[in-house]
Amino acid sequence: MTDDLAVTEYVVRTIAEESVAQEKYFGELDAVVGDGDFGYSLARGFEFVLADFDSIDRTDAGTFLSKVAVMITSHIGGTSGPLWGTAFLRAGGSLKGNENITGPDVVAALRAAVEGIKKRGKAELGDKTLLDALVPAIDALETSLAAGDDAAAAAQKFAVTARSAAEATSTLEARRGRASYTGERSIGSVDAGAMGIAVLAEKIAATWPTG
Amino acid sequence: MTDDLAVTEYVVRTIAEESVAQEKYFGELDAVVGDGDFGYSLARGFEFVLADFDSIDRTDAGTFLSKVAVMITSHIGGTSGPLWGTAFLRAGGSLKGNENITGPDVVAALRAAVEGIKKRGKAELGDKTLLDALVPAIDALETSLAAGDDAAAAAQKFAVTARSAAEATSTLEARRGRASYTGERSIGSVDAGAMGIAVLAEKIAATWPTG
Amino acid sequence: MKKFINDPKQFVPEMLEGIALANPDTLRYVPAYNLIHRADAPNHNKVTIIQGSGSGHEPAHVMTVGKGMLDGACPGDVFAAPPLDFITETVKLLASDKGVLLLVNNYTGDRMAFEMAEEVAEADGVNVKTLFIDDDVAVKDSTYTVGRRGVAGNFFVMKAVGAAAENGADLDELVRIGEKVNSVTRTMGIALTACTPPAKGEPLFDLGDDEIEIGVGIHGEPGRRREKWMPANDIADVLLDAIVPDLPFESGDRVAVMVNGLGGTPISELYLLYGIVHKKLEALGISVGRNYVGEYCTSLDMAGASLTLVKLDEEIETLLAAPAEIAIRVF
Amino acid sequence: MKKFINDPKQFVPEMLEGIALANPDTLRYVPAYNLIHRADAPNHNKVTIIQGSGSGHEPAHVMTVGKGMLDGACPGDVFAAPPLDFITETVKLLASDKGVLLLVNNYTGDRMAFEMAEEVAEADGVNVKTLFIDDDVAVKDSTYTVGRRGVAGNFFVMKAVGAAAENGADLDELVRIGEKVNSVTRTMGIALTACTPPAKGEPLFDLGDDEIEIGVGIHGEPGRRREKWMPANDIADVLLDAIVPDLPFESGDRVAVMVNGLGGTPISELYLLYGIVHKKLEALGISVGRNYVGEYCTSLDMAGASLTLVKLDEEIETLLAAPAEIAIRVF
Ligand SMILES: Nc1ncnc2c1ncn2[C@@H]1O[C@H](COP(=O)(O)OP(=O)(O)O)[C@@H](O)[C@H]1O
Ligand SMILES: Nc1ncnc2c1ncn2[C@@H]1O[C@H](COP(=O)(O)OP(=O)(O)O)[C@@H](O)[C@H]1O
Ligand SMILES: [Mg+2]
Ligand SMILES: [Mg+2]
Ligand SMILES: [Mg+2]
Ligand SMILES: [Mg+2]
Repeated sequence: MTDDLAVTEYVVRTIAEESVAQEKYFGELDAVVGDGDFGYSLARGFEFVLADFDSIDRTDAGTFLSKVAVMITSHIGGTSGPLWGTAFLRAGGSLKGNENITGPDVVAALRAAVEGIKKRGKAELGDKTLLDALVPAIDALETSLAAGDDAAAAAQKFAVTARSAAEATSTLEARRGRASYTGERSIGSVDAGAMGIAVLAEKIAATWPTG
Repeated sequence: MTDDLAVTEYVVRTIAEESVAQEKYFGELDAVVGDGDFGYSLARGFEFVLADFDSIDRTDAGTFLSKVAVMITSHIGGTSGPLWGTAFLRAGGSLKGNENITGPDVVAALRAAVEGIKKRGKAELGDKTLLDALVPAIDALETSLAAGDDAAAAAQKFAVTARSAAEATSTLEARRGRASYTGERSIGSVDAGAMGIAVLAEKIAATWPTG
Repeated sequence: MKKFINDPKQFVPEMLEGIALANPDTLRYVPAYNLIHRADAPNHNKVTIIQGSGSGHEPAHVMTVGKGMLDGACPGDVFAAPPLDFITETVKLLASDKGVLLLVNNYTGDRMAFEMAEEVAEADGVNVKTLFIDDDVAVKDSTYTVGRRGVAGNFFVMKAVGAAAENGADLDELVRIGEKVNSVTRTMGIALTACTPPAKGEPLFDLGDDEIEIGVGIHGEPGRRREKWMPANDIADVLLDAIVPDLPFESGDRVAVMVNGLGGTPISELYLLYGIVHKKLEALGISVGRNYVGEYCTSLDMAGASLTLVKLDEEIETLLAAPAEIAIRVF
Repeated sequence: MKKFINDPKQFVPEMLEGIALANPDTLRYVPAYNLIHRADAPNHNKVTIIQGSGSGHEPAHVMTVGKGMLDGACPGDVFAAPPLDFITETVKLLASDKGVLLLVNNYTGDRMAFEMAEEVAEADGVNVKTLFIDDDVAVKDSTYTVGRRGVAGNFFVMKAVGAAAENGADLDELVRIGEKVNSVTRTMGIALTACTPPAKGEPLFDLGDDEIEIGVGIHGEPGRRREKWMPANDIADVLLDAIVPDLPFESGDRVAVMVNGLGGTPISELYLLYGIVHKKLEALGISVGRNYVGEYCTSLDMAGASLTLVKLDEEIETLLAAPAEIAIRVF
């Protein structure tokens, strides 16, 4: 067991617990121009992750994430299953075998996740998806780490940027996902996935284990 | 054409026009513990009577009523079609060939109608049906005529009694018709058919042709 | 009121026209009497079977006209028994040499209209018999009351006599079969919402957001009692507790089960309810020989369902299993 | 929310169990993958046909499993594409030597899950092809957008490839047929009310008492625009004006017409709408070769309807007319 693994476990557990806790809110976000099941899908899927949490292979952080990815694709349906599963899988692949994860490694893993999501969902920045919160947040994380911030501070920057970027999605017209069917009517409300990223990031930052 | 016929025409036309005018109200009365179509049934049926009004056989008042009866049974469905049709048929039969209709003749015709309704509907007084307004109103009419009242005054007595008797049906439990399925829950609201009789009688009395 | 409708007064005729246009080879429509009948009726090798009743219960009965079921249906307006004329003219038009069987759900208006029509038809020399269906256990049955209502269980009577008529059974035999099926059929219904008759334009009664009506009829008449919403498991208990002891249905019995939607409840929920009922019956030692899940006899757009049990014997089961060709294939 | 339901999380499994209990001779249920499959699958003399999609569209697709239609359906939860595992395990279990055809309604989640599953299955050596259905004219189609949705028109693709597979057609032939049917199928839907997903417990969107949503999808996604309620005649115009010019359908064409209920609309209204559409098509010189009126692909309890036209040729018409045996008989 490494420190890296402990942090990874913390992040995954927090994402899972917060997804379950925010089921209703995430569902409401998705109901505005989507079909209202974003919260339900994440919550049901991450319940499985939590139920089996202790038995997940912990060889290293990368392996751990890859196993979580399989649990997600197996148990989360809808658009979120393949997207989030791909993201975890790519991040895990990027870190696999790495026993000494550095700040740039984390950034690289997150960028690998983004590439996976883009490829899987054929989405670009500005299409009003979770990418529009995730990508600027990763940029902020990178800048913060490069500036010498510690992990807790960097996580905080990530969260703050994710929140403002998620809120900014309300001005965008959806071009991917179910919300895109409503065309211009999607303008004026935030993207559920993007706001999901922000809420999860805030929880991660707020309860970051210090010491 | 006799005076009797003119009066009969007046009564039938008033019933028909008022039934059309009260469609919504009669429907609401029936919706409380019935199925809400009492107003619709009467209105649709009497629309046919009004449409063909001028071509109805006017040999005498009895014939006129019998023809109206056939129009009612042909065009009014539900419980009201057979009941009202039978009532008009029996009243017509009672008066047929009578060229000089007296007060007692009218009472006899109405009592014949009541017998028809009772037989057709297997209902008794107190079962919370239109009989509970009609029968006491006929009694009042008979008393009034016997006391020497003129037709307009007798019609007024009929209407007043029909109204109070109809209102009194709210204390009864329905034992016939659709309302009876609700058992005790029918107590507390008036019977739609009984109130229908009262409303029609009031209109007849209020616009009674004087002179 | 939001419906697919033009004018409430044209609701029934326009629906009937749609049925006729959708089934040009097999059905005929006579607008004057709201009549939908088999293109090949009357068929003098079989008894003619006619069912009336009000509209608003579709697919009952206009969409169950066809080989193996009804020869004709002449509904009244929404929830109103047909006027006498509709019935007498329908009988005249469709009467077969082997006679006419009239199937009537036991409601006051329907009873009266069909009894009058039977008299008229007999006077015209038609060999006609009338069979009243009264499967609804929600209503107390005594000589003091109007008796039980005919509800979704009418399907089984229609199906059985329809099949027997196709086999050439005579009128008396059809009456025997119909009465027998009716005597072993029991139904109980529950409404989750009120229905909205087109002519009224608003719900027939007020039902709270968390209330249900137990023992409801198929015309939106209020039922036995109002309760708070409860899970499907408990609803299944309410329905079975009313139905099972009534006949009674007993361990060892083989039954047909119908979970009938009242018009606004999706098929997913009906199958969910069916699964629960099936298992509860099994636990009682009652085996399901045939099942029917879907809409058979509705109350316009009412959300709700009824449960029907039919005690099977070989004769009934064979008749229920016989083929039939109707606009809606529900079995 | 008033539904026949116990626990929202058990809504889909309990419904699937009901289907299985109702069809013990013909269907099997595998709870781990929400899978309903033919009791005789895999049949190595025919290609296996599987359709996924979310739940909440019943009878699509779990109730259309059977001879002549699907070999299996493995839906996700309500309105959610099935997780990857469901599909890969279903393919493993049902794969035939002649291959597997996956039918997918064109939605992002479904596309992704089935594309991933196709990769996995191919890696396992299964001969698998995927066919995307996108019949919804309400959605603008361009490379810039996610493309049209698959809605009620999926029935015709399912039915045609189902019949062809039963006749022994190989996988490539099925893909050809499916693509052809999809290419001549157009659908447009209208919602009168929002639907209530069990897990949400309240309507998915607010629609005023006098408002309707035009161009709605089958997941309660808002549609093209919101308008005031209008008579059925005008609704028929809105639907036809969107569909007819799109293919286009032209005078002299012979079509199949489907008036599909979205779950909360009674069959009476659907036939009323059908009658209007039939006459308007006739007026355009378009003749109706086959018609389908009822519920084929729903949005839970949503009141509303969709209209589908399919341009017929002899090949398609023959395949549509072929027999099929499914839990719900809808054709
Ligand atoms: N093609 C895509 N690429 C990336 N993200 C997407 C895409 N489509 C949808 N999303 C994201 O997924 C979220 C919706 O997830 P979910 O509710 O599970 O999907 P569904 O539409 O299948 O119900 C959206 O808010 C958006 O952030
Ligand atoms: N058996 C009966 N005998 C006499 N009157 C009856 C009987 N049944 C019902 N009625 C009267 O008919 C009225 C309802 O008429 P209507 O709405 O046309 O009947 P339905 O119940 O068929 O909808 C009742 O309010 C009652 O006054
Ligand atoms: Mg969603
Ligand atoms: Mg009534
Ligand atoms: Mg009525
Ligand atoms: Mg979804």
